[in-house]
Order: sequence, then structure tokens, then C-alpha cells
Amino acid sequence: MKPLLKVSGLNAWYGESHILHGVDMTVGEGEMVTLLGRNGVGKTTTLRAIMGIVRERKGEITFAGEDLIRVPLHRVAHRGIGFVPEERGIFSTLSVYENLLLPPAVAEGGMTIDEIFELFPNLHERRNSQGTKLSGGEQQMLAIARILRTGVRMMLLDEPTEGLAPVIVQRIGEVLKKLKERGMTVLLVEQNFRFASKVADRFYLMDHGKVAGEFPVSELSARMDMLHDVLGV
Amino acid sequence: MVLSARGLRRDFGGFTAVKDVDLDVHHARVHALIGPNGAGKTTVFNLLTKFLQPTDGTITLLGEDITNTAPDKVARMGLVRSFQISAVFPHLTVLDNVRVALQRPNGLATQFWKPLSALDTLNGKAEQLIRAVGLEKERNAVAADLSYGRKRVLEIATTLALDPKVLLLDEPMAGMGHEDVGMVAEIIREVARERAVLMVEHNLSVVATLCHHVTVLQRGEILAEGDYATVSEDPRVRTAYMGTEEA
Amino acid sequence: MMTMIFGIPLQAFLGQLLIGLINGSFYALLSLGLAIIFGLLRVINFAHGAQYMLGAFVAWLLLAHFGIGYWPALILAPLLVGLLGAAIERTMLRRLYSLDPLYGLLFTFGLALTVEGTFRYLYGASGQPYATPALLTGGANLGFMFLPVYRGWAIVFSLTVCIGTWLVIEKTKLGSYLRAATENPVLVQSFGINVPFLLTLTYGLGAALAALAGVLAAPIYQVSPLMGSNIIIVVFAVVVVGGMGSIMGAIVTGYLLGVAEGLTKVFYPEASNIVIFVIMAIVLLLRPAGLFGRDA
Amino acid sequence: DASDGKVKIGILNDQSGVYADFGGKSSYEAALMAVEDYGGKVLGVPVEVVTADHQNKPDIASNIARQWYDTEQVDSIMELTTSSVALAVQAISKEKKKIDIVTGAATTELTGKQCSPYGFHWAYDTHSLAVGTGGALVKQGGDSWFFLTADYAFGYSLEENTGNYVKENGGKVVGAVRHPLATTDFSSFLLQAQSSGAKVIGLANAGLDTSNAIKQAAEFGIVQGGQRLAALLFTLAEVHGLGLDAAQGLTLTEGFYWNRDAESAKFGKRFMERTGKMPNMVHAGTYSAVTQYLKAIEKAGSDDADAVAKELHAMPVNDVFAQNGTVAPNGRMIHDMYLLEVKKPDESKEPWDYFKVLATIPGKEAFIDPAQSGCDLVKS
Amino acid sequence: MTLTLELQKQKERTPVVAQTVFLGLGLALLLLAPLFFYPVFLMKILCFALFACAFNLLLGYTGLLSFGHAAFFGGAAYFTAHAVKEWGVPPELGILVGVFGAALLGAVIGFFAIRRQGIYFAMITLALAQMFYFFCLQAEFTHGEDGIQSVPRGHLLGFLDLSQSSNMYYFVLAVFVIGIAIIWRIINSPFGMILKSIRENETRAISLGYSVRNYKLAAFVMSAALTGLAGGLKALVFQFATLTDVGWQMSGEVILMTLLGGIGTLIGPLFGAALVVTLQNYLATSEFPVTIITGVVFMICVLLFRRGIVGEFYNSRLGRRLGFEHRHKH
Ligand SMILES: Nc1ncnc2c1ncn2[C@@H]1O[C@H](COP(=O)(O)OP(=O)(O)OP(=O)(O)O)[C@@H](O)[C@H]1O
Ligand SMILES: Nc1ncnc2c1ncn2[C@@H]1O[C@H](COP(=O)(O)OP(=O)(O)OP(=O)(O)O)[C@@H](O)[C@H]1O
Ligand SMILES: [Mg+2]
Ligand SMILES: [Mg+2]
Repeated sequence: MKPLLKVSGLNAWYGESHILHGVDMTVGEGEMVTLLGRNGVGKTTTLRAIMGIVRERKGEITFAGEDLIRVPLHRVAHRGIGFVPEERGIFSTLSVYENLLLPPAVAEGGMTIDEIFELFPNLHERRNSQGTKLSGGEQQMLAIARILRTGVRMMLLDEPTEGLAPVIVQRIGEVLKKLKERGMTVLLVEQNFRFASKVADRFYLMDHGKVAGEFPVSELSARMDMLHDVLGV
Repeated sequence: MVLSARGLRRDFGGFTAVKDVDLDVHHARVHALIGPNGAGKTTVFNLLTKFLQPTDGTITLLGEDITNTAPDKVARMGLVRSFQISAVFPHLTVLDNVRVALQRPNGLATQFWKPLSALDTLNGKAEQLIRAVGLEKERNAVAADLSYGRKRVLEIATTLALDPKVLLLDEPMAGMGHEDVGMVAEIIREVARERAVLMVEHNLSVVATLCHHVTVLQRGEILAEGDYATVSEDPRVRTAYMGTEEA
Repeated sequence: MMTMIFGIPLQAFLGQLLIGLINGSFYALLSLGLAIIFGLLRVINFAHGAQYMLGAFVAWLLLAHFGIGYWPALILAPLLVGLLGAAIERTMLRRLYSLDPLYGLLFTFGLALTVEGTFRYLYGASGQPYATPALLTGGANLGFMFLPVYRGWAIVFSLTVCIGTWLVIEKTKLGSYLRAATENPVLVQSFGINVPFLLTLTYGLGAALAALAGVLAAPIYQVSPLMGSNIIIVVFAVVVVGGMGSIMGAIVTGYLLGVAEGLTKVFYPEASNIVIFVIMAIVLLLRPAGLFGRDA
Repeated sequence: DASDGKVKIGILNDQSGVYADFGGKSSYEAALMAVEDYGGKVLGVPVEVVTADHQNKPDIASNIARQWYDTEQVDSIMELTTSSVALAVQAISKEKKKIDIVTGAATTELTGKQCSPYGFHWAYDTHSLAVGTGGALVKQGGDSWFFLTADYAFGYSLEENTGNYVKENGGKVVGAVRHPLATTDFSSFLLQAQSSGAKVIGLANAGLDTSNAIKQAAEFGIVQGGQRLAALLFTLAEVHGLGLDAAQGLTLTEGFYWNRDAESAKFGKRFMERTGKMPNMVHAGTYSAVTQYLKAIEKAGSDDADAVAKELHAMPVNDVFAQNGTVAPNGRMIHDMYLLEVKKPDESKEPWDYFKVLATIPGKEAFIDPAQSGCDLVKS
Repeated sequence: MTLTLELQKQKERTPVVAQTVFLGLGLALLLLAPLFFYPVFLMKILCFALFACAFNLLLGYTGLLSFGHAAFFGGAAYFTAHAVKEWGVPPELGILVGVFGAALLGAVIGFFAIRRQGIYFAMITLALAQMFYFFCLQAEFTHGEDGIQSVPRGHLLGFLDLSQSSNMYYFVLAVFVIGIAIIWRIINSPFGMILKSIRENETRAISLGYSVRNYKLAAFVMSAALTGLAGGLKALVFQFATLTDVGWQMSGEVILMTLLGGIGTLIGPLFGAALVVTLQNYLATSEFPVTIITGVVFMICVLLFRRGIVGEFYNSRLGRRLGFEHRHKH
């Protein structure tokens, strides 16, 4: 498989605290990769560093063969990457509908509004209310939905199932599978192990700001012991 | 029965988020409030703690009608909540976060004439709470620097510091690693021996093992009630909330 | 017999109502700019009064030194002041966004002092005359009052500008980018939107609106370095009453309070500059978020 | 003789605020001019002028005044625009036994209850403005008045004084409206004044308020409609700022007009060369005060405050500003005031040629009878 | 709203010795200062310093930016001046009148203002203070633009003649030190801790059972009362009370002083006040227009030295070594 995203030797800092100590990973075109790790090991930071939201970083990040390090933040999305943050980032001054329409489409082939509403009927029902008046789970749906519209090639999802009802988690699983059929690439950070095991092709395990291990989904059961050690699953 | 609500209702503009909800929370029991996203769980919490004023209905806490009481008063009466999106004092250390919570119950909140060292009497209790949630390494770290999961744990510690009679926990395990989930579950179980706990949680295995009683909310109305086994058998609950998965 | 309203002749009453509206036009135009800058940048632009003054002064300078008259000045002065605003945003104000909003307030406060001080130093305090453009001199007898043509123009023009600006901000994509960017600029940038540029644009626009009000005011009020600091506090009150950040709120409240003030000038003139603050206090008691504020 | 080998005069006023044009740096120039004209020396010692900007803050003024007196051997302080400053500095001067001569402030308190044996009030006061404009204008036919009054003590006293003179001279006051300080829009008040049908609209306010009221009166065609505007505190400097287009027909009172006679014109032109503008009564008054102060030192043969004050009280004032002026026991310098009308643009023959002199108000009429002033230095 | 004010956080093991030495040195300097500087000038600095410190109690430790503190300062000056001059009360009582008046005024303004947060709060205090300004402009007892003049300083406790400027200076210094001590105690008290936490996260504080409004109002009234102390003192020092002290420009000036000295540092405002007062005095006799310089200083401070003089010092290497660590958060 052709690598779409390639990260090597990525270091990142928040002010004086050094969080990432040389992260290496690749994500192939059309692949769905999950990043596992305990709280605070730097999963979110990895995604933010790839996006360029964390600017204090060193190392190499290439996307579709192009260097991303020097690209200004507002041009990164136009290369075809979408980011769904952990804290969701719904805008209170915009209605649900405006929130949905906010990110500009960066390429052809995104979902239409109708498809999105079909996928998340709650959003349709509450489309005129203020974005942050949605329930926690609804906000999560909105955060994912708004990226689906833009036609990106790759999504970075930070704990997309947090706080979601099991039915919705299932539905998101299905959505991800559908997206994968369409050729979407996903890098996922997840605590919900069961969910991750259903959608991911491959896992990276993070520890102390580094990648501590890597394995395909087929080896999952064999690796359970190790996971137990590192994650306490 | 320590906390009960009758005919609770809340409208937002034309939208009814909570409709005719009756709820009874009992001493020494863990009561789960579950339901699909947007069902109105957090809103019920907000109504019970009086962060929102109900459009209709009454709330009774420990035999007193609190339908028109201010939220801080409700907290002082012994009903304390945690928040779905974590709420800590970001620039205070972990220790100070817990001490602030301890100040009022220990009568050390309004003394502007006493030195800060007066608060040192709270250290013992604070350390104990910090140890209980496994934050002793981060004791002197500033809360803002904690990772998300650790912040949630800290929030539970501050909530416990108030020694509340009724605890309302809004998704206490969300965003926590597996290890912490186990630990927090254990804490809740421990706490509930002498208190009433009402919690919102999407992690069904936690609900299954921890909760004595489950109320399922859907579109602001109660869909089903009972112990976990009964509720999870209910086909309406399965389609509306649980999906086909097993806990 | 004359019809009386509250003990004064209907005719006089109508006259005062109209006067109030004229006043309100300036409040609306100024509070609009203030609300935009606040709503989108979370900056309380204390320099708004200075930018208003600059608008008037630029118009006067254009006339005095280059013989450029009112009509070109109506475009040129806001443009120049807007560019100046944009430059200030680019080089200085932008460093403050990540901080508590009060630093923005303090910075613009300093900016206002500097600009006003400079003009006072250069041109003295008593002001400069600016004549009404030939096309708009004279007046019309409306029966109940003598309305100077220029004042009529001021109402019509400011109303047009206000509504136009409101449409752009509330009803276009640009507006929603701007609103989102105030809440979480980094995230909006990560969606692929050039937020820094947008913010510069916004501040420039806000400053230009203030300057536009300044040009509009030049033929009516003495063009003086102090003209801005006198009006700014009242305009702040207007914005608070309207609901901070609410653009429609700022416009409507501007006109409403203009009229309220105008009527007070008839019934109880001594209170006419406190009336806005009194209304503010009442509104805040009953509706803490302001008349058109979003959150309660 | 001079105590410390020099005579030092301090000019303390607002040089950066609202009154910067009214007096400002030009007052300092006027003082320098007076010293130069006097020959730069008195009693054989050099005369020095220092200046400071009190920024309209009495505490700053008070600090500077004390420091000048205590550590910088300043012998007298003059100008003192703004009444709170003037009163504060006069109190300090009294305590320190130093001379102060006020030309910039208007309040009659300076020579009333808060008078000082070392304090002098030179150029004008609220009373003289009221008499000038109120009394004299009635004689010219302006016998019914409507006031636009700034809603604070200064405005009231102007209105009250003027109203009294209007009535004394057989006129009547048909109404008044009180506007808040720093009003920008006067149209509402002007409409009320217009519909009152009064012949004269008296503006009992100051500074930018007056300017804006006049400008808007022109816009509403008040003067064309046959009513007269009378500004109660307005000087050449403000008329210049307003321009003749807006100010034409306005009536006002000043203690000095540069184009009144040949001597004043000569002074005006010299002043203009130095400062770029023509002097108003504050500038000319300061020139006069400095000159008279130096003459008094000469006469007393010493710069000792008691001796100088005695001479100041005794000597008549005769210079470009005042003719046959006298100084009353309460410190009031009594001189003629002038009722002036602003010319139409086509009547003005040269730059700064703004006024027609309508009448001369004799000093005795213009100023409060010292015995009635409330000053306890006046023996009845 | 997350506040990003610089807030001071002292380390666990504060080298108490170094700080005590500093404190002692500072006090000694203040005691000896009249030998080197002009006493009225020093007294003015102390009055404004106390004003700024009281203001900082609200801004630096509660996170509330009041843009109307001039009302308390100037108001108290009027109250004290009136009490001393018209009622003939002794100076100490006159100052108390000022303090109580300011506290009362603070309670009224605070009642309205604390309903809102952040910049709304700033705007409301500004507007209400403006109303008070207009009141002072028109009220009989303030004597309009003349002000209350020639206020006697009287005898402290009946025997110490305050018209002597050295007596007055030490009286002012004593009041200043007491005022600062009160502020220090409030900040470093259980109550102060709650204020800090309210500033950090108001909703959480409510859910912990703190009646946030009462705490804020209490802090507001305390700050107003201490501001009143400074205002009353100033009226006695200068022997007058005028409109300049109630105008909104004065509210702006005190912010400048606090900002210059260091928001959220106990003694920063003292330095800020000293600098501003000196600057104003110096510029009064220079060619430079005061407002321009003040404005530029304001801008530079906000852009480059947000921690203020004292804050920057605390944060410098020397300051850190002495144990004045100053946390800087965004
Ligand atoms: N803004 C920040 N400033 C300073 N330190 C930070 C900041 N954000 C995170 N950190 C620290 O960086 C480390 C990595 O944080 P990160 O958010 O990447 O963890 P994570 O793996 O996503 O954890 P979680 O599962 O809890 O979300 C943590 O120790 C955290 O305390
Ligand atoms: N202040 C408000 N104004 C308008 N609508 C609101 C408000 N608060 C909540 N809602 C709506 O009420 C419904 C219930 O919200 P609530 O937050 O109680 O859901 P929830 O059950 O807690 O969901 P989740 O599990 O996703 O947190 C949602 O549809 C939400 O959009
Ligand atoms: Mg994370
Ligand atoms: Mg919820």
C-alpha cells in the first residue's frame, strides 16, 4: 500500500515541556489506523502536531509526498486532511447548520448535507439551534459530520466515540466502514478498544511520547497480553 | 429516598428537552441514568442541581423542597455534581483544587482575616482524597497541565471532598483509560455505601456491574426503569440506545 | 386646537422624535462598528472614538490641504482609517488575542490616548470647521419642523450602511467564518481558513465604519480631537444595552436610545446624558445579556 | 531688593487639554513678551519665566505650585486656567505668602469668599461676562431671552447673573433649558429655543459645547430666522476654530480685542508673529498681569510679597490690555469690557478680523462691587 | 472564560529571608524618603499607590476589571473633604466617612456589575461610575467645577498637627502600610483562596457550594472601601476634592499604574503609581504632551511588558533566585 501520511522523528513541545520524543508512523492510502495509549502519553499531541496546531515541533511529516512542516496551518486542510478534535470545537455563535457548513470544501466527493442528515437524524432535528446547546453526544456527531462534507482524503479523529451512546458508536463504526469503502484514510485515537478493533486495520501503541509497538488487526488476540501490560485493558 | 423529582419538565424555546420525568434516588444505591445522546440526561442534572430552573415540576432533597433554591445553596445542602466537560480550577495545583473544595464544609471560606496557613489543617483530608484517586504523583502539578483523563479524576476527588449526601456524576468515566475506569468504579462503589449516587454513563459494562437501578431516558421521557438485566432486555431500549452489542 | 402629547404640542413632539433618530443614526453607526469588533475579535475597541475622530479629521485635512471635498472624503477617509486600523491589527493588536480580552481593551485605550493626544497637540482643542457639502445645504420645512437637508441625508445614509453591514455579517459565509474564528481561531484555521487575514479585515472594517461616522458628523459637529472621547462612553452603553456582540442589537438599540435621549431632552433635559446609563442599569437588571444578547 | 538674585514668574495652565487654545502655551509667550518689553530685568536682577502644564488636574497643579514656591524660588504664579486649579493654587499661595494672578479662570469665588491678600483676578470673571452680554445686549434691543445652560454650577451662575442683568435693564427671560456638560447634539435644545420666540438665545456654557451649539444653530437657520445668539464665555480663539461661516452674528464679551485700536493692533501683530495666532483676553491679560507685577516690584523696591501686593493694590493699570484699571481690595482688577459681535465673512477684511465692537462696558458696571463680593478683606 | 492574567504563585520553599530583607529595605526607604524627596509629592505617590493596590485586589486576584474605580476614589475624597470642612470632624473620622461612603457606593455599583463577567463587567462599572460623575458635577456639596477647596487637615486624634508636612507624611505612610497589610491579608487568606478559584472557574465554584455573587460583591466592596481610604487620604493631603478624581480618565490611570507595576503582584502598583505620578509631574514642565506619552506607555506595556515592573523582576533570573517565582500562563 502506498503511504499517504508518513511521520518520522516527530518531536513536539508545549512551551518548555517536551511531549513527543520521536514519533514514527505511516498510514497507507485507504487505511484505517488506530493509535492506542494511556491518558497523557501524547496521542492528541501527535494529531495536533501533524495538523500543525502545535507549532513547536521538529521532524518530518509528509502527506501525499509533500512536506507538511512548512505549510501554514490554514493551508494544511487544503492538502486534504480534516481534524476532529477531542473537545469537539462546536461554535456557540453559529447554529448547528452553520457549524455544519463552516469548513470550506477542499475537494470533490464529500458527503452532501442530505446524506449527513440521514446519517445523524438528531442534527437534522436540531439544525436551527445554537451549536453548543446540543447535548455532548450530538456535538460529537456534528464535529464528525462537518468534516465529512469537505471531501478530505484523510481524517484525524480524536476519540470520536467518547460520550456517545452505544447505538451511535455502532453507527459511527458503520460510517467509518462506508467511508473506507470510498477510499478514505483515517488515523484514529481511541480508548474504546472494542470499537477500535472493529474498524481498524492496524494499531500503533504509544507510550511516553513514542511509538512503542505496531501490529495488524489479525494479531490482536495474540497481543492481548502486551496490551494488558501497557493499557491495563 | 433522598432526592426525588416529580413531573420535571424543561422547555428551551419551543423544544422540550425534559418531559414529565419522575425520579427517585435512594440512599446507599447507585442509580444510572442512561439514554441516547440528546435524551436530556445532562439537562436533568442541571435541573436537579438548579443550574437550570425547571419549567414545571418539583424537586425534593432530603425532605426539603428545592424547586426554587439557588444552585450554591443546593450544593451546600449536600447535593453535588460533576460536569460532563471537565471542570477544575486550571491554575491551581491539584492539592489546592482539593483544598478549595474542602474549605467550605470545614468552615474556612469567608475568613479574610486569617492567614493562608489556616488551610493547612485541611492537608490531611486532601492528601487522603488525592491518594484515593491515585493523583499523588501529580499532587503539586497545576491542573491545567494534567491530561484530560487525569483532570476527570481530579474532579471526582474535589466532588468527594464535599462529602455530599447525594452525588451526581455526569459521565465520570468518559475519556478515561481502562485502568482509571476500574479505579473510579471502585471509588464510586465505595462512596455509595453511605451516599446516594446518580450517574450518567455510556459505558454499559460499568452500568451493568455498578448500578443497582437504571432509568432510561429517551427524548426527554422515561422509556424504561428497573435493574440492568430487566432494562437491557427491553427491546425498545435496545433499539433506542444499546444497539445490538452486548455489554 | 393643537394636539398635545405629554403636555407638548404634537408638532414639537414629532420634531424631537426626528431629532432623536438623527442622533440615533450616529449611535447606531458607531455601535455597529464596536459590536463587530467586539463580536468577532473579542476586543473592546476603546480606540473607536479616536477612529471616529480620525475620520472627521481626515476629511478636514483632505479639504484643507488637498482641496478634496466631502463626497470623495466619504470614501477616502474610511479607507485610510481602515487601512491604518488594519496595520495596527497586523502589527500589534493581534499579539493580544490569546490573552484575556481586557488586554485588548487596555491596548486600545492607550491607542486612543495617543491618537487624541497627537491631534490635540497638532491642531489644538477647539476644533476645525467643516462646511456642509453644497448639494446638501439648506433645509426642508416639514410643517412640524425645519429639517436641514444634511440631517435627512445622515439618517438615510447611516441606515443603509447599517443594514448592508448587518447583511454581510449575518447572512454570508464570511460572517460565519468570522464568528467562528472568534471562538476558536486555531480550529477554524485547521479547517483551511486564513483566520489572521480575516481578523485584520474585521478590525479594518470596524475602524472604517467609525471613520465613516466621523465624516458624516464633520459638517454637524465641530471637528475636534475631543469629539470621539465624548461620545464613546455613551456608545459603549448602547452596545451593552443591545447585547454585546449582537450586531442587530447594536443597530436597533442605537436608534432606540437616540430617540430615548432625544425625548428626555424635552421632558427632563438635565437627565439626557444619564438616561442611557439608567436604561442600561434597568436592562441589565431585567435582562443581563442585553436586549438582543444571546445567552441568558 | 530681590531676595534671591532674580525674579521668577511661573505660568501654570492647561497646555494639552480642553483649554489649550483658550490660554495654553501662548500665555507663556505672552508672559515672555511682557518680560522682554520690560527689558528683561527688574531692580537690576534678571526676570525669569517658567511654565508647566497642569493637565487640568488640581493635584498636579498643587504639586507644581508647592515645588515652585518651596524649592525653585518662584515668586509668583499666573494664568491658572480652570477654576478648581486657580482656587487650589490661590490657597497655597496664600499659605506660602506668594503672589498669584489669575487670568484664565472665571469663578468669582477667587475674589469672593476664597479671596486672598496675595491673590489677584485680572482678565475677566463670570460676572463681567454676564453683565457685558446680558446688560449691554438688552440695550441694543435684545430684550427677551432664552438660555441654553450647561447643567452645572458654572452654567447656573452665568445664567443667573445674565438673567438678572437682562431683567434689570427691562428685558425678560422667557425660558431656559439645561443641557448636560459635553453634549454633542444641541438640535433638540435649539428647537426648543427656536420655538420660544425669544430674541436672544444665551449660551451659558463653554468650550466645545458652545462651539457645537453655534454650529448647529447655523444649520437650523436660527440666526437667519431673526434670533440672536449670545455666547457667555467665548473668545477669539474659539471663534477662529469655528470659522466665520458658522459664527457670524454671534455676540460675546471679552476684555480685549486686538483690532479695537491702533495700540492693540500693534500688540496683536507682534503676538501673532511669535505664536501664529492673535491674542484673546487671556493672553493679553497675562501680558498685562506680568507687566504690572514687574512695575509693582520696581515701585516697592523689593520682590517681597507683602510689599508687592500693596503696590499692586495701589497702582492704576494702564497698558495695552486695560486703561485706567484699578485693583480692588478683594484682588479684583477692574477694567472695561467689550461687547463684541462676530462679523459676516464678507465684512472681515483680513485674517483674524472677526469682531465689531458693539459697546464698551465700564469696569464699575462690569465687576461686582467689592463691598458686595463676600470677601472679608474688604472693609465696609 | 479562562483568564489568562498573569498570576503570582509562590513556590513552596520561599526564601523568606530574602523577601523579609526586601520588605525591610523598602520600609526603611519610605521612612527616609522625605529627606530626599518633596513630601507632598511622596504623599501623592502613596495615595495613588494605595488606590492602585486596592484596585489590584479586584483585578489581580478576582479577575474583575473595574473601569469605574474613580467613583470610589473621587467619591471618598468628596465625602472626607465635606465631612472635615463642613461638619468639622477630625481627620481620622473624616477618612472613615470616606471609606464608608466608598464602601456603600461600592455595594450599589457592585450589586449591578457583578451580575456580568469579564468585559461586560468593565463596561457596566464604567457606565455606573459615569453616572456618579454626573451626580458629582451637579450636586450642591461638591461645588461643581470649583471643587471643595481649602479643606483643613486638622489634628490627628486631637493632638498631632497634620498641617505640618512631616507629620502628615508619616500619617499617610502609616495608613498606606496598614492598607497594604490589609490587602495582603485578604489575598492570603482562606477567603482569598476562594476568590482565586472563582476567578478560575465560576461554575465549578458554584457547584462546590460557594455563593459566587456574595464573594464577588464582598471583594468589590472591600476594594471600594480601600480605594476610599486612598481617596479620603488624598483629599487631606491636597486639601481639596475635585471632579478630576471622579472622571473616567482617573479610572484609566489607575489601570495604567497597576499594569505598569504588575497585575496580581502585591506591591507592583506602588511602583506603577510612582512612575506615573513622576512622569506626569516631569512632563508637566517638558515639551512633550502628556497624553501622548501616557498612551504610548500604555501600549508598550500591554504589548511588551505585560507582567509590569515588579512582575518582570519576579520573573527575572534574580527574582527567581530570590524566590519570587511568577507564573506566566496563556
Ligand atoms: N496545552 C498544554 N500545555 C502543557 N502541557 C500539555 C498541554 N496539553 C497537554 N499537555 C501535556 O502533554 C501530555 C500529552 O497530552 P495529550 O493530550 O497528547 O495526551 P493524550 O494521550 O491525548 O491523553 P488523553 O487520553 O488523556 O487525551 C500530557 O502529559 C499533558 O499533561
Ligand atoms: N440551553 C439549551 N438550549 C436549547 N437546547 C438545549 C439546551 N440544553 C440542552 N438542549 C437540548 O436538549 C437536549 C438534551 O440535552 P442534554 O445535554 O440533556 O442531553 P444528554 O442526554 O445529556 O446527551 P449526551 O449523552 O449526548 O450528553 C438536546 O437535544 C440539546 O440540544
Ligand atoms: Mg487526548
Ligand atoms: Mg450530557
